[in-house]
Amino acid sequence: MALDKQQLEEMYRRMCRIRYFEEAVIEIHSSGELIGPAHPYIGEEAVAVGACAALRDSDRIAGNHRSHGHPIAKGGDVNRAMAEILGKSGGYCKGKGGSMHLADFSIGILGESGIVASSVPIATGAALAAKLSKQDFVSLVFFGDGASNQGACHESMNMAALWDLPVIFMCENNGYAITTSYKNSVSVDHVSDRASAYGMPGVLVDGQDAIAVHEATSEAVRRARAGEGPTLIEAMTYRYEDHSLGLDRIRKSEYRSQEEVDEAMKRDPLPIHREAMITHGFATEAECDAIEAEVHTEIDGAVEFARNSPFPEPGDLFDDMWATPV
Amino acid sequence: MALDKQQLEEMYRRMCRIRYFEEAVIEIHSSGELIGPAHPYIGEEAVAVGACAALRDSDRIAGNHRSHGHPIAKGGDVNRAMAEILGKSGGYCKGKGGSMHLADFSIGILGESGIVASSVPIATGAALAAKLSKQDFVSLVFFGDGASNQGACHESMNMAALWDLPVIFMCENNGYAITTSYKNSVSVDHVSDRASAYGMPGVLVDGQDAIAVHEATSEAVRRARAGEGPTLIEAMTYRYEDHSLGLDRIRKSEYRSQEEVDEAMKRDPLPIHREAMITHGFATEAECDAIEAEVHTEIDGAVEFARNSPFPEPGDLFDDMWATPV
Amino acid sequence: MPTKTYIQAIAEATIEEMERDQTVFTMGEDLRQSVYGATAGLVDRFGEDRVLDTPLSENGFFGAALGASLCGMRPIVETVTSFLWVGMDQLVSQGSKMRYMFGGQAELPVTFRVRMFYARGAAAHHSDRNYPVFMNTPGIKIICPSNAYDAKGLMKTAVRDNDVCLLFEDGIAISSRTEVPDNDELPDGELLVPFGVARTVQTGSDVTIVGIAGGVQHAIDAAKVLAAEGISVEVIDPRTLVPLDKESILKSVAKTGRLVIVDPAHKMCSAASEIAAIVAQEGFWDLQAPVQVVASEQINVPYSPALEPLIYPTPEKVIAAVRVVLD
Amino acid sequence: MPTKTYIQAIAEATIEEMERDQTVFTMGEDLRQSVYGATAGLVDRFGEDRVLDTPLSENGFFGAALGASLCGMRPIVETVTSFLWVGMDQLVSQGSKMRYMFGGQAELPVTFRVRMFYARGAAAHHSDRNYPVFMNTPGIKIICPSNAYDAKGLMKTAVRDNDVCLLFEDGIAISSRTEVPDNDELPDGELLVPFGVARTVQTGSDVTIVGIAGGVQHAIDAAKVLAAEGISVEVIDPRTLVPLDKESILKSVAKTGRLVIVDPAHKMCSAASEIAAIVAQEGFWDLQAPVQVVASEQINVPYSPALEPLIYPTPEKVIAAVRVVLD
Ligand SMILES: Cc1ncc(C[n+]2csc(CCOP(=O)(O)OP(=O)(O)O)c2C)c(N)n1
Ligand SMILES: Cc1ncc(C[n+]2csc(CCOP(=O)(O)OP(=O)(O)O)c2C)c(N)n1
Ligand SMILES: [Mg+2]
Ligand SMILES: [Mg+2]
Repeated sequence: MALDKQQLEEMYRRMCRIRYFEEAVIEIHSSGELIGPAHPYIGEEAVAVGACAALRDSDRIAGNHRSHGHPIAKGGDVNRAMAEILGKSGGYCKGKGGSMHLADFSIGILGESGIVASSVPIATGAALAAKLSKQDFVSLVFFGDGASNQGACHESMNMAALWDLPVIFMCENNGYAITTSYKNSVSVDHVSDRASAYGMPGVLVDGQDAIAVHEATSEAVRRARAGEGPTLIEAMTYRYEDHSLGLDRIRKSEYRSQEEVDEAMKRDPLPIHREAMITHGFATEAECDAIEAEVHTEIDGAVEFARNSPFPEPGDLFDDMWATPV
Repeated sequence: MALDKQQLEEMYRRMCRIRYFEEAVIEIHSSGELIGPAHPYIGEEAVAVGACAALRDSDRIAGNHRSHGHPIAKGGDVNRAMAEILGKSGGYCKGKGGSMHLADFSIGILGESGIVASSVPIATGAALAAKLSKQDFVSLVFFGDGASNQGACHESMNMAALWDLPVIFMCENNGYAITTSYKNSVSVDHVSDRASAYGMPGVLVDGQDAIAVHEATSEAVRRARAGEGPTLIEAMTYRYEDHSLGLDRIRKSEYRSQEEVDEAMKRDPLPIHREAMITHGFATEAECDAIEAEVHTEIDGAVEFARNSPFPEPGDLFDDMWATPV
Repeated sequence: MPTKTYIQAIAEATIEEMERDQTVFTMGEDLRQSVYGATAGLVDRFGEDRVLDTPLSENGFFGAALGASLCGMRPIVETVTSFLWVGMDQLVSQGSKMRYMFGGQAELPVTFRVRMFYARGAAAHHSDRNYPVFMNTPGIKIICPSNAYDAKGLMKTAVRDNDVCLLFEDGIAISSRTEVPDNDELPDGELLVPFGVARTVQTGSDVTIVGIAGGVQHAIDAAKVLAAEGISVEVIDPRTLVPLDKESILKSVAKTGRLVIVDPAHKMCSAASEIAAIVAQEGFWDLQAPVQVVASEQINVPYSPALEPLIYPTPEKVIAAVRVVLD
Repeated sequence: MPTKTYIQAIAEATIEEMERDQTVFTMGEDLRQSVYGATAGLVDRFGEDRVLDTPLSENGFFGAALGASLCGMRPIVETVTSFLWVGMDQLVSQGSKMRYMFGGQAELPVTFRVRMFYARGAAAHHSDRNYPVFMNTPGIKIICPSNAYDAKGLMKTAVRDNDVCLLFEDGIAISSRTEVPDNDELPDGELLVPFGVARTVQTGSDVTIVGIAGGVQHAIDAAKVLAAEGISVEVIDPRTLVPLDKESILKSVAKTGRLVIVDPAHKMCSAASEIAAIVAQEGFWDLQAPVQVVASEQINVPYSPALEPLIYPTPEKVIAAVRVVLD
């Protein structure tokens, strides 16, 4: 295994961080403290964490509306993330972005984006910058199975392949775009089958297995850094919760059967990773328990931080609009 | 051969019609009578004619900025086409559309379109109408190698494949988008290679051979009518003239070598078709000459018709803007 | 008369038009599960062929709707203001231009139902109020119902219209209720509201307030407060922006001499700007005071509940504007 | 002082900025062959890496330019007004919003050079004058040079600005010549024109004409004719629409009491409408006559040379409007 104990534990820590963070968000939402939409990443943690474990701080990522897992996986600060979701001044975007727009440029998080597929060209452009300026970073973009049908993906993949850009297209195939099965929206069996249309490798990976995702991403990152161009990875995963908090109209069982959900939940990425670590002797039960406990404390702290952070002032309203004001 | 004498001759007639029509347009342009852009189809006649020979009047086509060949191939009236190009009231669009927007809805010509790739979704929608209303027509859209990189193509092909729509995607690969070689804009060897990304057949055909194009299109039309869904055809062809009349800045030899042009011009679709007819005993030299002479007269007539057609009146300006005026 | 919510009114209009005309069908994302609430039960009633769930491809399926409309179908497309940007090329280059460009050959009976989310913490990517953009691109009819009655009546008119219609469903009005007659209460057996005819919500003599979409309710609320002070407000709801019933606005200004316009869009080049410009040109001699525009601040929509409400028009801002014109 | 064409000015600005700053590069369609005339010789001078020919994918490469700008590059993107619709999502959803949405973290130093073809028989698909659309979507700076001097100076400012700039290159002005100093004639060694500062093209006392882009020349031509009749016209060119120097306009109206605005965009929700609305609000008491807007007819652009010229502003229309306000 390419990963050592410390890395595997850090991956587990980040997966737990995402899981508990999302659980906290759901709780906060149900209390009415959070009004806007928020899209839980629960069930998909291994994708973001496996992918980001293959990246450096200087590498860039961009994401989408299902937006809490990616930045946390990249090493984002849960305090500032939670504060942002509550619209507080201590948040990543000073409360201006909210759940769908977390960003931390200082560690390469170029931002989550609410318009489906709209960050795919952005990430491609980041890779273009790396190439043109000969900076040694790669760029990775998370997008869904639904997003893969947008023209923006086609255009980006074609450009990236033409120009051998150091970008990884990471499709999180969780089976659905809101209520629409990917089988009814993608005209081939797999999104990764489309890679051949661009002349880049297409890799299908078990998105519930962080180690497998890490491995696939590492190879893509190696290619990218070596100037060999982009890779399309499709990680098969599953969303455990409803599409979005606040979209009560869509109960999960109406467009996907309870059996399907139950079946999918048997392959929970957290226990899978935990067991892999223990089985291969990288960590003990106690060490895993300790991580979980630590992260619980951390997330409690994040909620407290967020709650204590003040709302932005009316006087802040016009700030951050322009580099040189109009 | 699936085609009979009458069909083959009609194909030749239409190819000549396009060729001479374009020659007349070039002449008119050089005289200063025509100010707007116009994109000659010379060298590519076999594509439109081969394709349209496989269609019925009730079938729909849509096209692009290289816009005179498609409607003429579908059976359009050269008088009204030429009048349109001169901005006259007797034109197809009463002078409101001009060169890039010829249309004749009465024989299924849903219009040429100046925004590259923008008629691909339109043609897909026509096919959707056929399916939903159980009307027995198919839809065929002409687009270039450059256009194939637009997201609109990706989205349309995916929808068409998902829904088994009766549409034929006819890519006219003439090697260039203005000055950009398709090798520098399409990241795989062939546009038709991308068909597999949608689960539809991808067919590569010699676009200088009208009979070959007819054959490929006929099979695609058969599939479409049988409810078997769309087909992507890539016809390899070559543009003999500059990209556009009026774009004097781009002389053909600056982005493509004279040798390449000369080589390509050896496979002129008109003599290829003429010889095929004669070789296979479908027509005599004299018959072919007669067709050519007839069409020359026809085009002279079209120029005269267009010149004699009055310009629209200022009072016509606001007509045709709304179905129910605002 | 029964009261109905705006969204119920839209749903009723959809069902009635689909029943009346077999060529009407709906397409969009997640319609079968009625994600945005207006298409519940449609698939059971009309079958999957008439309730199409599309892939996430706005440019593609907007264009497909336009193409289908050229061939005899009458699509109703559901989408959201912010997703119009994605499908902008088909909307503008094809939807707004084909008819004229082809010398009148193209009929384009497509209705885009465009949910306009704002003021609910959806942040900058999901809070666009972009109808003014389409006012500058001739060829599209723009419908902005402020209440359930108009929503139903205008929607039915839109579906029968042969031009491309964008019907903006105001997100803050969407659950509001108004009286909407059942068909059997109506002399013609159905509710149709014509385009280009403003509604005078209330008559008054001191000042005219023109409200657009959700702005109408702010106008009404402001008028109530002002009435208590003896200020008589005339409230006008243009209902459609293209066509725009400028005569009704000019007539009202001729009477009151004062004009406030309430528009949830961003202020620059808003519908309010256009109306102000029209009155500055054609109603100038009637004006006794500067026109006042109450529109959204010229910045993106912030997420925070502490900031977002500050950018939109409110009854308080409308009242303040009225005080300026009466000063 | 040497005279240069508008397009030469753009080319000079491009070369100077690329020489000055290694992070500046150009991207777009067919730049290496200079299809639109402003990028001739660039590839020989700067190499293929800094003069990127893109595939036909406006949404994709607009977004790529934005993404590159987030990582330290300063792209200059060449395109055409009508192709902005295709890349609209990246422009609006990302370009205009990222900075605010991310609480100021994003720097977006991208300049879009947008050729605005019109009045040359290019028909509806290639004749858009769509800057007003972007005035309604806050977050983008909008630059409308009317002449070569401003084109060069504003373009250089745009390349150095850290906000997304759309520079509209007016198609009817593109071959016009004006005096543009060479750098060695300038005290600072280069020509920079600031944003948000209108130019008073000529002073006058009877009427103010605000011209936008190609409309400035119509204003000047009209003013000449009117001068012969003893009518003194002040001509103002805002040069940038975002930021808009409304103070200069209001000051001029305070002096003349009369305002005509000339805008090649479609009239509804045009830049002219916005300026008219501003003056109706903030300059009302100075106005001695109705504002007059001379903009394009609210229809699509017809192809025919017999029709197309009828829809745009002309000096004659401007003169007629001046007569109305002086009546
Ligand atoms: C352009 C656009 N269209 C529609 C939406 C509404 N929407 C938000 S998320 C979503 C589904 C996205 O599906 P997918 O890409 O598979 O991501 P997932 O939610 O499954 O993670 C839709 C349709 C949107 N935000 N943007
Ligand atoms: C969206 C868009 N971008 C750019 C252009 C400018 N343009 C006109 S034709 C053309 C090249 C098209 O190439 P291709 O699709 O291969 O067709 P061809 O001209 O070779 O027939 C370009 C870039 C346009 N009309 N529309
Ligand atoms: Mg999904
Ligand atoms: Mg080509």
